Amino acid sequence: MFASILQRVGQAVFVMFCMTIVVFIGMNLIGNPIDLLISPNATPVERQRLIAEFGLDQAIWVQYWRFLVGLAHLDLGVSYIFNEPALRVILQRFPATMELALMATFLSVLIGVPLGLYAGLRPYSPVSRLIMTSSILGFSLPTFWVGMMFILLFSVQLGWLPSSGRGETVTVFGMQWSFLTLDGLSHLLLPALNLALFKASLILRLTRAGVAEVLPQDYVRLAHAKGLSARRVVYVHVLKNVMIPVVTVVGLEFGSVIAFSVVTETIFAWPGMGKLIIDSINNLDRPIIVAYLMIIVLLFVTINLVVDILYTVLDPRVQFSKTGKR
Amino acid sequence: MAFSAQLRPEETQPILSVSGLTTSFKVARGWKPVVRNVSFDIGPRETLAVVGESGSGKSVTAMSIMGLLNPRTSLIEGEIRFDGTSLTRLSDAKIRRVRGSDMSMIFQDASLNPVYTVGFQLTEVLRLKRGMSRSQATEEAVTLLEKVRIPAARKRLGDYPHQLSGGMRQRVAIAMALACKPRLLIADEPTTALDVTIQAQIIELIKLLQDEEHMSVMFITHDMGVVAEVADRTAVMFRGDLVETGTTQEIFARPREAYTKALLASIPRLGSMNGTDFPQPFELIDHRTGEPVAAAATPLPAAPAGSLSLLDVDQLSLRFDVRGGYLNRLIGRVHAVEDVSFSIAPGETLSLVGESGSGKSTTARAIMGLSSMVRGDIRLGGLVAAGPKAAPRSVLCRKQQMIFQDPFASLDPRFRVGDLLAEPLRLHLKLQETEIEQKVVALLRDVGLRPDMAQRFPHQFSGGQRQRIAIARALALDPQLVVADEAVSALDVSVKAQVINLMMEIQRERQLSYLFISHDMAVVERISHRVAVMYLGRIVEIGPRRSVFENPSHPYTRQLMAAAPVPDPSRRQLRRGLVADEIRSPIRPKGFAPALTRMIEVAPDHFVLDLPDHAPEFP
Amino acid sequence: MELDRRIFLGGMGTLLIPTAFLPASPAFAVELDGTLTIGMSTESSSMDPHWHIQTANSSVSQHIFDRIVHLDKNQIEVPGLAESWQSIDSNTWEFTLRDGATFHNGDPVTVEDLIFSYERASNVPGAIFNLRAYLGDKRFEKVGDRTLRVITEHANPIVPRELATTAIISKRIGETALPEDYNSGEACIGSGPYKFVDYVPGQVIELERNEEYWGELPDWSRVVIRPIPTGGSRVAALQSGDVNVIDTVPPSDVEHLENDSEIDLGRGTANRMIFLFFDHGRDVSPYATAKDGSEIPNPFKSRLVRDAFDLAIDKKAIAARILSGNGAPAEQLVPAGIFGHNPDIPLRNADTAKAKAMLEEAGYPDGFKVTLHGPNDRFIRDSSVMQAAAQMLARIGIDIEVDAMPANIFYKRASSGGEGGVPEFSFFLVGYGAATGEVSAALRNLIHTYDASTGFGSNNRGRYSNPEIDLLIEEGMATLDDVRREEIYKTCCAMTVEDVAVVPLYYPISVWGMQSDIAFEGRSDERTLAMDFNAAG
Amino acid sequence: MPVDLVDPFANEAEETARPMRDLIRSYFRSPIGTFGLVLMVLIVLAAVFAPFLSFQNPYDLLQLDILDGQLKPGETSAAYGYPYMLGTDDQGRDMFSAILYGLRISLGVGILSATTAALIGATLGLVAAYHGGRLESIIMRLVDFQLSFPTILVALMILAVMGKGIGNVILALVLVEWATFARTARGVGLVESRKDYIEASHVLGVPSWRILLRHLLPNCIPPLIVIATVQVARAISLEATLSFLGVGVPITEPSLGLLISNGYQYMFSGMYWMSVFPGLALLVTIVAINLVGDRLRDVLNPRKDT
Repeated sequence: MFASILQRVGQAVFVMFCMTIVVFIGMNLIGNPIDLLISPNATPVERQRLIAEFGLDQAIWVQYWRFLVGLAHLDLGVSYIFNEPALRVILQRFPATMELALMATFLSVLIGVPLGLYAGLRPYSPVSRLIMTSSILGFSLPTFWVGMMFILLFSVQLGWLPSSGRGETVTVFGMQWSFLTLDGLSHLLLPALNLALFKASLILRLTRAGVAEVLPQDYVRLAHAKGLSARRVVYVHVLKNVMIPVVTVVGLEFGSVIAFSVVTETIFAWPGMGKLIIDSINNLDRPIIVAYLMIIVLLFVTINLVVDILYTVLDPRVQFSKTGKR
Repeated sequence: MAFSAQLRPEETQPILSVSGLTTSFKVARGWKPVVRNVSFDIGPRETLAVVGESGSGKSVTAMSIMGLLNPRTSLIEGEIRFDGTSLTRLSDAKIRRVRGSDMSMIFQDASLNPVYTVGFQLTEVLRLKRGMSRSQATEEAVTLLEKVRIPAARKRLGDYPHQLSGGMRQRVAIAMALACKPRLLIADEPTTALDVTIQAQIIELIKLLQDEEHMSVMFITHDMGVVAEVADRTAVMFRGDLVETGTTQEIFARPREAYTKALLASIPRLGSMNGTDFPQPFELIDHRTGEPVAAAATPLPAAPAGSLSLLDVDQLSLRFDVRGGYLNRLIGRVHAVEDVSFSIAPGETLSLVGESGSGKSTTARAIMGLSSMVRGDIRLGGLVAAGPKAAPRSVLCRKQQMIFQDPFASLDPRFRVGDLLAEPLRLHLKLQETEIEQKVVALLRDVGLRPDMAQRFPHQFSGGQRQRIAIARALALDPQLVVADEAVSALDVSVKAQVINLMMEIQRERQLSYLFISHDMAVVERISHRVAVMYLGRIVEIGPRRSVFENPSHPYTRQLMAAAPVPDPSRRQLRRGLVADEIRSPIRPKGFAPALTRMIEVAPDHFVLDLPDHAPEFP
Repeated sequence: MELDRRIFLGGMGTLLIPTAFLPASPAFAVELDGTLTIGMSTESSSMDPHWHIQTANSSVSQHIFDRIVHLDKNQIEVPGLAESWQSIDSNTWEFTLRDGATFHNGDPVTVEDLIFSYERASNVPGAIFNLRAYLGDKRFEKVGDRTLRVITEHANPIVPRELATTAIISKRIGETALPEDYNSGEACIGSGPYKFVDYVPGQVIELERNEEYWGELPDWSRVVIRPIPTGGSRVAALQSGDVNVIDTVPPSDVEHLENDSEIDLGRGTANRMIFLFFDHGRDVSPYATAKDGSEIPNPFKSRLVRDAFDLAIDKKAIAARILSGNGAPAEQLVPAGIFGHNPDIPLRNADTAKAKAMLEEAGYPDGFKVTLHGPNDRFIRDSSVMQAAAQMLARIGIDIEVDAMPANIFYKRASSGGEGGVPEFSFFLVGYGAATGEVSAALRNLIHTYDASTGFGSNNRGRYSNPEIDLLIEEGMATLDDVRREEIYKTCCAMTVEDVAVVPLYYPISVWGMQSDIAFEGRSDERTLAMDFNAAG
Repeated sequence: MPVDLVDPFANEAEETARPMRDLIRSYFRSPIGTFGLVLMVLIVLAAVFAPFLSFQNPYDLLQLDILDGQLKPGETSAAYGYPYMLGTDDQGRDMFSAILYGLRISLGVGILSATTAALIGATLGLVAAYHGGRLESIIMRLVDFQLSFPTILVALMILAVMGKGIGNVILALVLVEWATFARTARGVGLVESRKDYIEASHVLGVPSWRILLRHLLPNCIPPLIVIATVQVARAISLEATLSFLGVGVPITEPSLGLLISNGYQYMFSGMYWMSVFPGLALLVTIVAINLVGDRLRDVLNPRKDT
């Protein structure tokens, strides 16, 4: 256990390292923020002065070294756009994204598991077929397109739900949360649903596959042979075996939910990290991009770690160290 | 058991009576019957063995009785009465009430739910079926586990299935089955997955419990030996039909049906070779006519004496690291093979016999260069066969070949049989296509297959046929040594016998040498010139078959022979008490220095391992 | 209002796509002294008024911070914190501070505050879009406690305009404040008509009316500014009454919002021009080749070719079709109303045939090949505009390819992507707008020959160079007499058009949408100010 | 020696590697699967023959006329007089033609990237499974790392760094997809290479490369095919998303995704056709492919893994 935690952290550091390098090189290939943001009336001299001020005139490795030094003091640089430490800028938007991702995950489980269970237990019923086919649909619909349609239908056409923004928020632990207010919730619903759709069908299929796999197992036959009631067999003996992989996947997918919030946030103008990163890419706001990536890496590594631990907790068969690589 | 064998079914009315049972499965079009019109009774405290080869429908019968088949895909006709009440007419809920309480079932591989503790699964039954409180249930669970002779029962409650050995799991399953004091226990191949010694223990356990609990047992198996051990009466099934029923004695002594005769004829009987020196094919009987199959059952000649050996294995040792714990460091080693030496003469068959974990297969793989060797050297007619200085494959493969256990896995499903056989020829012999074709045809003939079968794919063949194909492929480059790793274990008895005969036939014709790996003493007795018994990676006893079988000198060898079920009801021997001991694992701590092997010659060429100072390693 | 709904059966069920909408919920009636909620297309990136002087930031800071001089909706100077000003000599200006102007914390606004603000404004560390361009050439002196003297290096007629860009902050607070203190509100203390209440990045900015304001009090006691970048969402928010006002109404929505009885639109032609720029500089231009791709001398050196291009492009069609009213066809550097605009320059009608003839005359009977570069996320419908232009040029036999790229990539290449750090493109779409409402900025930075040392032609990415115009521009910039100066500038404009230095396409028209009970006339500086909106009735 | 007739297996067939015919037959047993396949074929044909099916080359500027811009479906062209059955975009580009051409690009990108990724991934995966040892652990580390990052993000980063363009999009897609193939290939590869027939061929002295190519690979194909189909769909969807976010293909070669996002700005003003029709085209395409993939999964590998 301890071993693989170390290993993970090592991995994470390595990954961050590679990524920062890539980003640095890439960013400076693309362009520099000065040309983008400078006043149209600024003189070339002024332009040069600024470039120098940002150290953008130095060789890329020099800039990188500077960055590393800053990193050593936990300083990821100041955003070119927001005039604030990159880390702070991101963390300000962190709760919003988290809230969205969590809600989405919650919804996807809420939708996926029961349907999957049903489809798995009654594989031949027409309802199950319908469920499975529509799950393919849920698979196929590109998130952004669904988002557009949601807005069109629910906000513009029916006017039931707001189409953008986060609505009223309440501050808890110094963070803004919108799911605590009705208005906020109504703002949260569409984006969350939009984000949840894909995962829901994933979980649905996973659950069904799991059920299909577990049902014929000997221990299920035994459970029947023991004369247990059908519902107990399903909800005690089958369900737990099915849920182990599902939980794992849900955990692992959480990362990708956060990532896909990039799309959803752009469409629903949800003030989270995802939208921030898109804007920052467009503005070449390097400190933000780098910081964002580092945070993401950290996030994912922790997620994977947690999931693994969870996995060992759930499934007695695996010891942690074994699951180290997956 | 003696007395229960006497009381006749008619005297008391049967617990279970099956009449005209026909079970069909749904197929593409309509229903395909897999059990046809089967009728039998089981009296109180009686043991009925239902015996048959795979596909005979014996398990389906059991499932039908328990009502465990999915009604959507299966159809049950006929009458199943349990203690007078008809099960076929009961509602699902009612059946569930009967299940587990009045009749319960154990399966081949003790099928416990991997994610719940033994305790949970045991107490679950007690709580739900016998309405006990948690504490009561726990207590009862302990007593049950003790009843099935599980040491330190209370501690086991917290264990998960994977933490127990196969034998222990099966015991737990039995305990579970006994939880509600059933009157009928259906045991579906309960020992098939287990090693002989364990199998013996489980069989004993079941017999014992039957006496204690006064229950009837329906014992489903493919192993005539087991049948002879346990059954009062026997029902023989073949391809869905009940061929023959009768008391076990009758069946064994005076089989009426051709199939039964054929079956019995093909069973290797331990000790049947006493007094002979050399391997001898089975006298087989055609299952339709009941007439002997025309085949030379004459014993094989001795290996040409004094000729220098073909294969020399000298001080072979193989170890695998076991890692784990923090920073998963090396915490120990599996001493899979420990200081093993033997040699095989041309035309000779040496059998490596032992139970799982004894290292016999590993040895074989090492000889074929399939696993990296740690120490010792292997020479094949002057060539170094394994290790860093080994001769190139292309050379070795023309001298030594191998037959694998699973005929389903050992043939590439995407190749036509012809190509499978031709591949080695094309690769290693400079031959014309025509020559290759001729050779393929010849090979097929040699193993008793029709030449036109070359066009088929493996999946179009039966297990036995595939094993023949595997043999043919092994012979393609006509090697001097063929290593047969459990080559017949996966096959049904009748087929097994035929394949064994085939192998002997080939040996006779080609002066082959076999290294025959098996866990089945009886088979080994049939086929070998010499035998080596392996345990925990060591050879504990090696010598001429006759000498080893007629006076087994190592305690383990004796244990093995004692454990091997004897397919002869009249020779049911009484066994020693039920110590629930398991085969020890060959995992040793990191620094472990194994003792040097000292072999004592107890008879000419008959050696026994002598390790007084390492008693703990052995029973 | 009549609805024309069309049922459309989509793959996933029935979708209703309207051509006109009912507002989702009845719009809240706005009342005097109520709250005004504004949906803004771009978010202010900081509350620090001297940080990145982009429209969004200026809009917000204008509420909280006064300038010494204010520009009205037509970019005309009106008194701000200074009640009056005049030029003493060609290089010296004096501003007289008004009495009674106080900061939100009660401190009076003093000359020290002004000087401090100007010094800070050009020296905010890390501020890329800073005010150095406007303040760099000035020294500030206190002469008497209500008088500020500004000394410029060269004669500079537009000092008031240039100072109008800079927000005035309190010295006492500003000296110690850190950038984040402005976002937290601590240091966000000005003398403007509104006070800082709350700022949640990406979500909301809340302001309350400064009842002690020296000027006329705005109608709204509270102002809430919400960034809603997606055009559709912004419109939806307006219609559903979530917000009372939105800026930059997407062109595609203009039409149906006009039909919406509950929504009014306000327009203002922006002091900004979107145009096509040629590569005047190089003898061989990389993206202008013969149709077979072989190298040819830079065709844009020929005035005829440039003229042909200008004539071929139907600016009216683009303005009407592509921008659907969000742009006015442009004929010169600045729209009417801006100082220096030359009303005598006509807007020519496109004439494909004539253009083709000119091209032939110029020696390109069957045209040539050129790539039109431009940003795809900077101006309204920019990539559509480029395609449309390309379409029209294709008609005169130009083999044209459109390459639109994200602004972040475009601008670097456009200004220094070529060999030796020169501008890369041969023919490209850019825009220019100056905060000082005078054509001088455009002339100085766009038309004047590029000169790194003096800073002339800083935006002259086409490297256009015409010595006569250069001289005129420099003269104009030193002329204090407005009438004379305007004459000079008008000539400059005429000359650039005559020489077809650029192909002016359109002046963006910023369109605001508001609930019909709010009154507003548009502004030409694209800013959205609560002060400009009035509660009707 | 007689053929052993006493053989209960004799008339049972095994699951693995059924001859092609059975596969095909069992595929068409599912109406939905069949429907999907037909649909897919039609779409592919439509894309291939776009130039013949569409009466306008939407990218030949001379054929466009902005006076025809923003026409409703069914309205007729002022300039040319033929009706635009799906309306036009702001450039006066016939949506129907644009969709057909967009389909080409979407499909092209999808298929190209998926196949490339499949080749790279499968090879690495199999090699890892077959070779084992350090090489395996290196490859799989890489895969784990890659998979621990959501595709969209990686693609976004790559494109942010390399700029847009079809080539880069494909590259990005390959980079995010190869790992999936590698993992699957290795999974299957491990299962297969543990089977005796691989060892058997070792014993027969079959050279490693031959074992890898002739024995291992063919037996690992089916699940890979399934993944491949699904990945094509995912690639298309991802490409659309990227284009929508503005980092995808350039406007000169608008894929369906780009058409959608171009039309998006008109959608709220009721000019739904510019966005909805490409959207539907995209949707139908992806659904069709997924239906096929789903069916293939059922047919090819019994053990269902989503």
